[in-house]
Formats: sequence, structure tokens, C-alpha cells
Amino acid sequence: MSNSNNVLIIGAGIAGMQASLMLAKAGKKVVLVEKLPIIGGNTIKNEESFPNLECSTCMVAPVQQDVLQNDNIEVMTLSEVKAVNGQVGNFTVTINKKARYVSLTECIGCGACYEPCPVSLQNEWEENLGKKKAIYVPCDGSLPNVPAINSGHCLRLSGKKSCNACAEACMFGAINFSDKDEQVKIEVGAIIIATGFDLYGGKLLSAFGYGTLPNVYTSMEFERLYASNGPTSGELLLRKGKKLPDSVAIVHCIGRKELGYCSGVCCMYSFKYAHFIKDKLPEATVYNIYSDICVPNKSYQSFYNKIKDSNSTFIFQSAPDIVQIAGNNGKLQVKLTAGKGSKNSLNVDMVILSCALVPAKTSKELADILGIERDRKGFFQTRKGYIGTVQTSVDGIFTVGCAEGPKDIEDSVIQAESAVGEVFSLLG
Amino acid sequence: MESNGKEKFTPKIVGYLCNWCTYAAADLAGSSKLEIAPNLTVIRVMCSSRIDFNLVLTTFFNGADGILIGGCHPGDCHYDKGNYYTRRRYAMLKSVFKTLKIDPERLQLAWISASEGNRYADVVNSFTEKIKKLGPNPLNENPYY
Amino acid sequence: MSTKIGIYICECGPNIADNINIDEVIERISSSEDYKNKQLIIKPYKLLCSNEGKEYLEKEIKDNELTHLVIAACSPRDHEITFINICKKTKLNPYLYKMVNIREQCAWMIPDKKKATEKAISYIKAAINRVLHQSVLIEKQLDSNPNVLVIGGGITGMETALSLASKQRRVYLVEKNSILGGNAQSFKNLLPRQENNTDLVAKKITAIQENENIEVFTDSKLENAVGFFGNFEVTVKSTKKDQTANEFVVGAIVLATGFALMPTEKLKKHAYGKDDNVYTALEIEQMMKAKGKIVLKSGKEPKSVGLIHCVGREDRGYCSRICCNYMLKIISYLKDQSDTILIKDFYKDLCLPHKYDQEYFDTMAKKKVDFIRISDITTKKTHITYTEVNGSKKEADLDMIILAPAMVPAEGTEELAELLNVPLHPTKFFQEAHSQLNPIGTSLEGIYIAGGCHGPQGISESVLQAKAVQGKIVTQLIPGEKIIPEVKVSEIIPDFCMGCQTCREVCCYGAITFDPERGICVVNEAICRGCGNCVGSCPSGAIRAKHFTTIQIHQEMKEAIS
Amino acid sequence: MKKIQTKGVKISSNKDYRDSIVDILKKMLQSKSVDAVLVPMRVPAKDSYAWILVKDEKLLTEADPAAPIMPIQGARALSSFSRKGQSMLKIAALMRPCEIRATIELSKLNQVNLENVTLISYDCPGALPMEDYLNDPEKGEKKFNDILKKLDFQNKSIKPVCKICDQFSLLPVSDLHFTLFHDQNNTMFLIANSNRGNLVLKEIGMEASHTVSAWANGIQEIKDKRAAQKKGRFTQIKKMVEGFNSLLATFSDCIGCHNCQSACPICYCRQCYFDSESVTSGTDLTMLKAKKRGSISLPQNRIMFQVGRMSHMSLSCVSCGLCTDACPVSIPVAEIFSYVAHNTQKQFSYSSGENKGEPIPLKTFKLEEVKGIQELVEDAEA
Repeated sequence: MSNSNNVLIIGAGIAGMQASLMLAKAGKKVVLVEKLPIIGGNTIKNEESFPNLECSTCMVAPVQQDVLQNDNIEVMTLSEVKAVNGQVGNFTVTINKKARYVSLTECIGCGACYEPCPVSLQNEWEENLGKKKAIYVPCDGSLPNVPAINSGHCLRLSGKKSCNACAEACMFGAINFSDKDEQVKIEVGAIIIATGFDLYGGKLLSAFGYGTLPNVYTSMEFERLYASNGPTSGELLLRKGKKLPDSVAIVHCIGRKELGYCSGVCCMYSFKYAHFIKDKLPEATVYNIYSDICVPNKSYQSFYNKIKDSNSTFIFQSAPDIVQIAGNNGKLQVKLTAGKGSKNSLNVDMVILSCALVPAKTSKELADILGIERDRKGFFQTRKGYIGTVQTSVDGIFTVGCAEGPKDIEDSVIQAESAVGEVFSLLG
Repeated sequence: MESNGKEKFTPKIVGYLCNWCTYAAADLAGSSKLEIAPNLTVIRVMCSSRIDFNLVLTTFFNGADGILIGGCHPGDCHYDKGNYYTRRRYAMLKSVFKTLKIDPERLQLAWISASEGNRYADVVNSFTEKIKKLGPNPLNENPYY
Repeated sequence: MSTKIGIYICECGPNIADNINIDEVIERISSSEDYKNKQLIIKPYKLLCSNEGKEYLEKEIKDNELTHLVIAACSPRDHEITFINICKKTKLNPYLYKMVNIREQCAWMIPDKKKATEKAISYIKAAINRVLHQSVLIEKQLDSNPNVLVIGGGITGMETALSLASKQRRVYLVEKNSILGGNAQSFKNLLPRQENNTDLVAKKITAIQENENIEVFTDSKLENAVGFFGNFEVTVKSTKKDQTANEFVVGAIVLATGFALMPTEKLKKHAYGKDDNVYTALEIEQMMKAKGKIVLKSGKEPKSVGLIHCVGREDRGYCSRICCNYMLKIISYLKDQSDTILIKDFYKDLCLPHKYDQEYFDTMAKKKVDFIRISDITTKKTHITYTEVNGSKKEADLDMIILAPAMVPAEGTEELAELLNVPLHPTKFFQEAHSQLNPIGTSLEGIYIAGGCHGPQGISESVLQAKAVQGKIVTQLIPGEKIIPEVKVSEIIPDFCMGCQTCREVCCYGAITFDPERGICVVNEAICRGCGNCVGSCPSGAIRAKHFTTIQIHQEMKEAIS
Repeated sequence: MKKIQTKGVKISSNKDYRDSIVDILKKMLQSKSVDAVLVPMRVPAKDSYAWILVKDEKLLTEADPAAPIMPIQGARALSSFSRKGQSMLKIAALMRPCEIRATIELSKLNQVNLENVTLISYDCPGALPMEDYLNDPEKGEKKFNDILKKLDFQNKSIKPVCKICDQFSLLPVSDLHFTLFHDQNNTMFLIANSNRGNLVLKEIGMEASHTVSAWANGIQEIKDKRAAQKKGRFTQIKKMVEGFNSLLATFSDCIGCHNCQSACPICYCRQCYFDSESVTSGTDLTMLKAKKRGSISLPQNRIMFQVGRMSHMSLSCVSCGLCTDACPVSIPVAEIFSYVAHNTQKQFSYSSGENKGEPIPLKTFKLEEVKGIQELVEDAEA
């Protein structure tokens, strides 16, 4: 096995970073490919993670710094795997690196170039709740703290106008408009897929008034609302009508029936939101519309008990995801199937849809490139006939974290660590 | 011998900040270009539990006008339970200062996590304002002490 | 040789130079009479963290034979390591160097240039005073023993042993019963998503017996373990009459002691005796494994069966995650046995977190099974009174009741935790070091937890955790490689210590032990993480935190108040 | 608080209290239920008292169980030899309640090993101030004997800190207790308050058969009076120490001799932090402070030493008064420390020397105490 010392890891979320750090500290050379301009994945999107409500930045930033400062890890941001051939111990991988137009070595993240840029865009990292410039970092405290230029919208790069605002503001000459996309070929012995999840959403949520009723939010949007480095720096500002909500309904199990699986984490993050709302707006009333309380960890039930005692009302619905939500002069009316003695509708200012976790958009294309099977839910399929493995149908390729199925951070990190174990059994 | 008027008085505040959370918040406040009063001098320690009340006492009696201890929120401590011990030591010293009424407000403990840059700015600026109102440390003006 | 302090002020392009008058800083410091009798070299540089900057700095240290170094630049959290690595390339000890943050905490934070410059000068002076009181620290190199001790011969323990054992790494597997296999061996089938590996346990046992790098000790338990990561002296004693004891040295210890089902006799809500037809799910599995069918005490097949989930969940305060799955498996046993059995399944919540679990439930729900969501239930022998979630109270009389009691840590977990000083989670399972960043480590480096003793879970999760432990050990305990422990640790000054053991009690990592002969406490530098909590707890200041001593902090404090 | 025993052994009332106690101690030695007795004894020069460890029963006759003065704290005497480990000898220590409470605090700090030690307390009417006694030992002796005979718990000549002591009687932590309280025929009782106490009683062939409720009510009355006096005295102390200037005035006579530190049983450090190198400010800092204030009084840091010791003691102080006795310029250190300790211990709802099991507050924490300590710091914590 000629290059049994190199490992490719796709996706720089918490699982991908943990696996690359462990392999790097043991002397392996790791190439960490990430499609966004920054590393950290979905974990750094939430302000605090359940169950201990530990601040994500305090937890993940040291890991990000370690990854960026480790000589054995080559981080390739704005990059995607285009082709893979060969077999275990000898994969040749072609990677498309999109141009960043800002030099990673020269730029020291002073941010002088943001303000002069005339272009303002929707910041999809902030779930379009905030704006960004054509030259941007997704959020404060992004790591690597180096901006990228969106070539589609930059006036100069899209040829609309010969604008030079950011280059003039940069004292380091770090901005290079003639940066080109490039294709890189590398040789690796094993591949670990850690591409994470997307949220069930978009058009599928129109049945719940999402998109038409402004104060209906998805769970990820609420995470960014609550984030202190988010678009509203932590204020739960409503999109329309009054500034802050007096009553909020959190609807669990959105997408569970249609997808045919429970994601195992939405109950916990819904309780987290109930806590956040009570923390920021003590007088607000919070309704949790649930069917099953899924708390599959030794530490989770005590967190649920705390929320139950802190006077947020729990309403049982045999199938929460068939509630209808309609506008009712400024408020949102949530129609419930009336159980004995329970209310049949709620009038609230804000509705949060606790959406299921679905496979990342790139999963289909990546599975074809790697030649590995996907399971009937669209996640990557682990090897048949094995118990508790992260190997895929192809030798030497592993799938960890939410790429393999919906799970919490703890189980994702456990899978990442077990993939490292299997890589060492395979390559030695 | 009284120093004439409060406006000339620039408070000297010592800030013992824990490296993992509050010092990181200070960095974030800096990189977000928030304006923070320069009176606070930052001394970085690995954990807020490193600061014992002996050190706080020597700082206070050597003439510091205010002392801020910054640590991680309970449960976030990088060394598991360090900040719980910090709180009890601080609470004990605070109780002694309160009983003796020697300006307990000059001591402050604040939990500031790494992502709370603006909270760091608010805490430091409001603490500096409070010390400005309080005036200089009485020790610095008593020739017979 | 005379002390020579090199002070390098980074302009960081415009970021520092724009808001701090660097020339004034240099002029004020080099002319200040505090450092008259000291040799000071103070120079600006445009960007110290760039490659040329690093070479420039390395040359400066070597040419001027600097004894101390102060870098005034950005935050130590970003580049302290960069400059430590530069010192390592020269003869200058990396701990005679202090980094001063004049970018985030001076230039960017204080708009007024005059004040920012004053602040920078004060910080740099404080750093010079401090660096003169800093002492040389040498990073230790401890040689490590690659062998591993695994406690618990169930599926998790066996998986860990098999994946770790190799020619360079011997594995000692200790099992308190007389045979390997643990709980998993009494399961007839596994879940559909686990592709009926019925002979899984048997295969593992033969693989272990054939592996000459694994030494198995059945009917044995851990007698004593002393030491730290890379060097645990361990004694394993047989529980049989001869009580033979073996001693050996291992680098890591893996706890895989598994789970037990909560004893349900004491539960107030479920009063039943030994002879009633009430079984726990494990007993049903054992009956299926032995007899191949489920029968009453009388030997006859039951006509009606009641399955009760979440038994003891309130008492224990957690959901045991896997019971919903294995109760569906028991329903499939009953359905295969005969289609006419009346089955009532009483559950509070459905816990179906895996991607295929909901499907498994939906297929079983299509079969004639009465799934009833309840809010309360009590049993008297095989008579059940329950209230459904919509509040209506009902009763049922059945031939047989099958309980799904809460999973609890196996018997002996508490003593093991006591022996190894490993903390327990409030639910009495072992406490992981960090639930998200280090889920299978413990607060004691070198001791790992996996399987049923970590928390309630199924076989797939246990095997995954076993491989995760393998991943951790293989990347941290590498045969032939040295271990470099934290260097900024605490040390106790014997002459001042009165043996009050306050430090030992506050240390969260068990790094401090009491030495009864000398009557003083001692810090184990291989375990200490350098947080300084012990220093903060000692009333007489008898403990010194290396690189953060009280005298060094005083130097910075003195500058802050002058 | 453990339930106080209601039964006691009746001891003949014709003898002087001290002689009756000595008889009991002799019985203990004879019956081998203890191997040695730690008890105060008048020094040959007849002007002071010292702690002696008596193994020879005959020498016990010179012992004076209830000494009029407290030159050395009993806890300090006990810890001086039992710190290094469990003594093979079974020891009975006859001490005042505040000395027993100090012993319990020291046992929590591993400075005293209580294996094989039987703690015997007695109703303490208070002790005379050292200064008054040393002026005229004979007069002091007569005065104290008079107090003992009349059991005058409200006598004016006892130490100020004893006047406000409301824990002068049976404690949950003492194994045996001698009651010295007036009832109609002023009988004395010996109460066993723990298993070890019962064992010793059995070994010396005594039966606790008499009810002592009359004694208990009497003691409670005195306790209530003392508690009221304490509240009153604390309001005066409050004025003495509140605010920086009054604190300075109160301690202006302090000469920094640290006698109070060496007399205090709970100050067990070998080298006090406030004497150590890290506290002494060098010439530059001293000059700076002098420049700021105009002048600086030397030796420095005397007030810091007092406030520092107050912080260290505020959780363990048992108000035994030795610091005031030891102070050459007779600053009311004991009452000030008791006042500060009273407030801090209330905050942690901890009372020093009360029960063995309860850890010292700074050595432990409670997970859910985010609220508890919050009030105290709410004015400061942003």
C-alpha cells in the first residue's frame, strides 16, 4: 500500500475535524476537504449545544484552531471531490478547488475590506436572515478568519463594473482578482465521508405556512436568531409585526411521517429552544407540540425534566406534523386535532418547526463519484452483515456522523473515532 | 490631601481572565472593534480557579481600584469544575468585604463565554463606570495606612 | 552570562502601527530608567508571523544570544505556538518568552491613539518584568507501555481486545464470570437492522481464543491499579479459591463492564412474586435461546401477553434507548410462535432514534398488536390497571407479562470507579470526560469507557464505542513513542505543606496524592493538566503553578496599578 | 443537630466539681478504657496553666480540669502530637467546648487524628482574660473558684468573647459531657453523647439513668441570654470595623507581631502567606505607594494581614478568644473575627466545629448552587 499514510476526509464538521486531529497526531497526513470557505460545519451554527448548554464557540473554536495549526492536516476550503478511482490503499482523488480570490497566507482577517464593498447579498449561512458583502466571512469568529469573494456577484469578477474597492482597502495586497479555480490530484489510502446533514425544509414546509407566513421559522433559522454572533446578535426579533414574541409554539416531528424515520435529536433541540425563549423572554408562553419524547441518552431526560418544570406547556398530538398553521390578523393560529379536554387551537406570535435531519444535498453526487451505496433513506449505507461498523460497501471508504444517519454530536464523534480505529486496522 | 474632584481620577483596574473563555471574549471584542475602557489591565491565567483570595487581597491592598475575575459559565470550564471553586472563594471574600464595608463593589466576578464579545465589552465598561463613580481606592489616599 | 532581553514589536501591517505609536513605545522603553542596568534590544517588524518574520526572529535570537524574549503582537491564542516553535529551533528555552497582546486588546480596543500607546507600553513593561521572573521548563519525555487492560469480557470488551491486539500491543482481558460473552450471548436473535448475526458472540469468543496476543483471565477481577497514562501497574486477582494474582504494566485501561437490568421486585408499581408469570425481557431472551419458544411456568403457551415499557424510568431518571427496539423483537417472537396470541403493548414514549427503527415499528404495528400509549400503569401478578394518555382508566387480565426494566450499570461498577478514582455520572454509569468532544474517555487520561457501562445502549452502539476506544488508543498510545505530558504543571513545596489535603480534594483529575510518611501532598506531574485550582485552594501558598507563579503574576499586577 | 441525650450519670455532689471530674478521669485510667488523659494543670510557679498528657494516675490529682485561663488552645495541644498520624494510645481530652469545636475543624483539615481520642467537654462558665489573671494570679484563682462555686454564668470578669458565647455546653461532637449546672441540690451529671462515650461509661461501670432535662432547660435559658448579648455586642463591633476609616482606627495600634496568628488553633500554616516573599513589596512598589499617598506607614500590610487572616478564619473561627489574649496592644481581635465569621458562615449556612461530616465550604461545591451564592454577588456580577 504505497500511500497508506495519507487519508482524505470530506467535510470539516465536528466529526471530520475530530477524525483529522486524531489521525494527524498519530503521524498520518490528512487532506480535509470542505465546500464552505470556513470549517466547523453545523455545530458552530448553534449558540449552545444540548444537554449541558455549553457554548459551542468555547467548545469548538479550540478544535478549529488545532486543525488549522496542525502541520499534518492540509485544509482545502471551497473545495469538492470530483472523481475517485483506484482501491483501498491506493485511491487517486481529483478535487475542484474554487478560487477564494483572497490569499490565505497574506490576509490576517482585519476585515477592512468588508465595509467598502458596494454589493450586498443574502447570507445563506445565516439562513438568509442576514446580509453579507460580495467579499465576506459567513459570521463573526469564522475560522479560517479569511474572507472569500463570491465571483458571481462581485461587480468586477462578473464583469459588470471595474470596481476595486476591497483591493484598495487591503493593506496587505491579499486580494488577487486573477485567482483561478484549480483541480488538484492527490493519492490517499483511505477516505472518510463526514458531510453532515441538511434540514428537511424548503418547499416541503409550505404546508405549514413557511415562506408565506413570515413568523414561521425553521429550527436552523431560530438557532441563528438566538446566536450572539448571528444576524440579530441574539435578539429573537420577529420578521413582521411586533418586535419580540409573547407566545411561541414549537412543533416537533416535522417530516417524520413523510421520511419514515425519527431523527432522534429534534426533541432535545426543541427543549433547548424552550429554555432559550424562557431565558431571553421570561414572560413569554411556550408550547411544545410533541408526540413521542425521544431522549435516547443517559443525560437527556434530566434536561427534559428541567424544561417541563420551568412552566412551558407540553401539548400531546398523536401526529404533530399534521397541524395546520394559518395567519390570524398578525398572529398565527395553530389548529390541533382536539384530544379530550385539550385546546383545539393556539394563537401564537411565532412558530418554530423542529425539522427532521435529511441527507446532505451533495450525497447523491458523492455516492456516484465514490461508487458507494446509499440506503433507502438517502444516507450512506454501512457494510451489510456487519454490526456497529462505519465501513461503506467499498473497502477503505468510511462514513461517519450525520452522513450515515441522523444522530447527535456525541454519536457523530464516536463514529469519527471508530473510523480512525478502522483506518488504522486497515492501513496500519 | 483629598485628590481634587473625581474627573481627574483614572481608575486602575486589574482583570484576571481565564484563557479559554473570558480572554477569548476579550479577543473577540477587540476583533469586532468594540470600544472598551483602557483602565482594565488583563492578566491571563489558565483557569479562574487559579486566582485565590490571597492574590485578590494583595492586589486590592496594593492599591488597585477594582478587580474583575472572568471565568467560563458553570459547566463550560475547560478543567471540569474549576469555576465552581472560584465562585465559592469569591463569595467568601465578598462576604468579608461586605461585613467590613470596604467597598465590596470593587470586586466583581463575571461569567463570560468565548462568543460573548459584546457582553465582555458591557461588563468591563460598566465596571469601569462604577469604579469611576466610587472614586479611588481609599487606601491610595490614606497616608497613615 | 548577562541577561539580554529581546523585545520585538509587530506592526501587523496597519493594524497595530495605525493605532499605536511604535517609535514612541521603543523610545520610552529603551530610555526608561527601570531597565538601565539591563541589556535591552527593542525593534519593530512589519509582520512577525509571516515566513520572513519567523526567519528574521530566529536570526535575531541566535545573533544576539538572547536570554529572554518578549513579542508584542496579536493574541497568544493565535500565535503563541508559532513563536514557541521558533524558540525551540534556538538555544532559548521557550518558557523564557512572553507574548503581549497589543493588537486585539490595545490597538483595536482603544480608539484613542495616545491611550492605546500608553496601554501598550504598560503591557510591554509588565511582560519584561514578568519574563525576568520566568524560569526554564523542560518538556519531559515519558516512555509508554503500549499494552492494554480490558475489564469485561462481553461483546464490547471482546471487540476492543480483538481490534487492539497486535504483535507490538498485548491485551489482557479480565472477565469476572467463568465464561466470556456477557449479556449479548443470551440473545436468540438480534434486531433486523443488525442482520441476524446469531453466532456473533460465538465467533468473537473463538477469535479471542485463537489470538495469541490476547491473554484472558476469567473468574478474575481488578485488584489494584496505580500509575498514569502510559504506565499503569495493575494487579488482577482470580476470585476462585486459589486467589492467584498476576501483576503487569499496561499503558491504558478500558472499562467494558456492561449493564444489568434494574431489579424490579422493589418497584412499588409492580408487585409480583417469583412464581407469577411475569418475566423481564432478558429472561424471555434466555427462554427463547434455551427452549426456542415462549411458555408459561405451566409449560403451556400463553394466549394473551402484556408488554410494559419504561419500567423504572422515573426512578432512574433516564430512558434506556434500546427497550422499544427489543420489545418489538419479542413481539416478532410471539407472532412467529402463533398468530392468535393477543398482544397488548403498553408504552409511554416511542424511542426510535436509528434511521431504520420507525420502519421496524410500522411493520410490527401492521400485525394484529394492540399498541396502547399510557400515562400510568400498575400490575398485580398478571393483572394490569392502566390509564391511557387520553385519561381513560382501564384494566386487563393477561396470561403473561413481559417487563422492559431500565438498564443500570452492572454490579461492581461503583467499586471499580472507587478503585480507579474514575467519577460516576449522576445516573451511576461512568462519567465521560466530555460528552461531545471526548465521549469515550474519562477525566483520567488513559482510562476509557465503552459499552453498557457508558450508558444504556444496544449492541451496535457498544461495538462502535469499542472501535472508538481502539481509535483513541491507537493514535495516542503508539508503540515505541514517548508521551509528552503538560509542562506548565503545579508543584508542592514540601517545607511549607502541612498536609491539610485541601488541594487533593479540589483537584478534578486526581493528580494529587497524600504521602503519609512525610505527611505532605505530592503532585503527579504526568496527570496534572496545569489548571491551577490547587494553587488557588492552598491557604498558605505552598503550591507553585509553573509559568504562572504568584511572583510572576505580581509583576504583571504591579505594572497594572502603577 | 443531633438530639441531645436526655439521660446522665448522677455524680455525688459533696465534692468540689473539679475533684469529682478528676475522680472520673482516674477511673478511666484505672479501667484502661483510656491510656492517657490530656488535661490542663497549674504550673509550679502558680501563675499559669499548661496542658499535660497524664499516663500515671497518681499525677492526675494535681490536674485542674476547668482552668481559669486558656494560655494554649486545647486543639493546638492535641494537634501538636496527633497530626502525624493515629496514636496507638487511647486518649481522653478534657477541653472547653470551643476547644473541642476547634479540634473538629482541625480534623477536617487533617491536622488532628481523632482515631482513639475521646472528647470530653463540660459546661464552661467562660475564662478569665490573661491580662487580668497575670496581674494577680491569686486574685484570679479566687475569682474563678467563686464563679465555679456559684456557677455564675453571667459574671462580668470573664473574657468579652466568652460573654457572648452561646455554644458553651454539650455539643453534638463531644463524646462525654460533665454538666456543672445549679439545680436544687446542685448535683453534677456525666452524659454520654456517642457510641465511644457509652463504651467508656460502661467500662468505668457507670449507668446513665437520671433525666437531665432540668439541666437542659437551664442551659437553654443561659444560651438565649448569651445570644441576646451577642446580638447587642455585634452591633457595637459593627461600628468599630465598618468602613475603611474605622477599620484603620481599630487596628492602628497593631504592631504586626502576628501573635494572634500563632495563638490561633486554626492558623495551622507553617509559613503564613502574608509573611511570604510574594507579598512583601520591593522598594519600587513601596516608593510608588508612598508617592501616591504622600507617606506610608511601616511595617506595611498590617491591615492586609488582618483582613487576610479574617478571610481565612471566617469559615472556621470558633470564637475561643486566644487571639485577644495574645495581642500585646489588646485589640478586640476575637470579637471582630467572631463578628466577621458569623456573617460569612451564615452565608454558607455552615457553622464551624458543628458536625464532623460537613466539609469546609471552600473544599466543596454543589452543582445546582448557581442560585445560592448568586444573591451575595448579585450586586456585582454583571
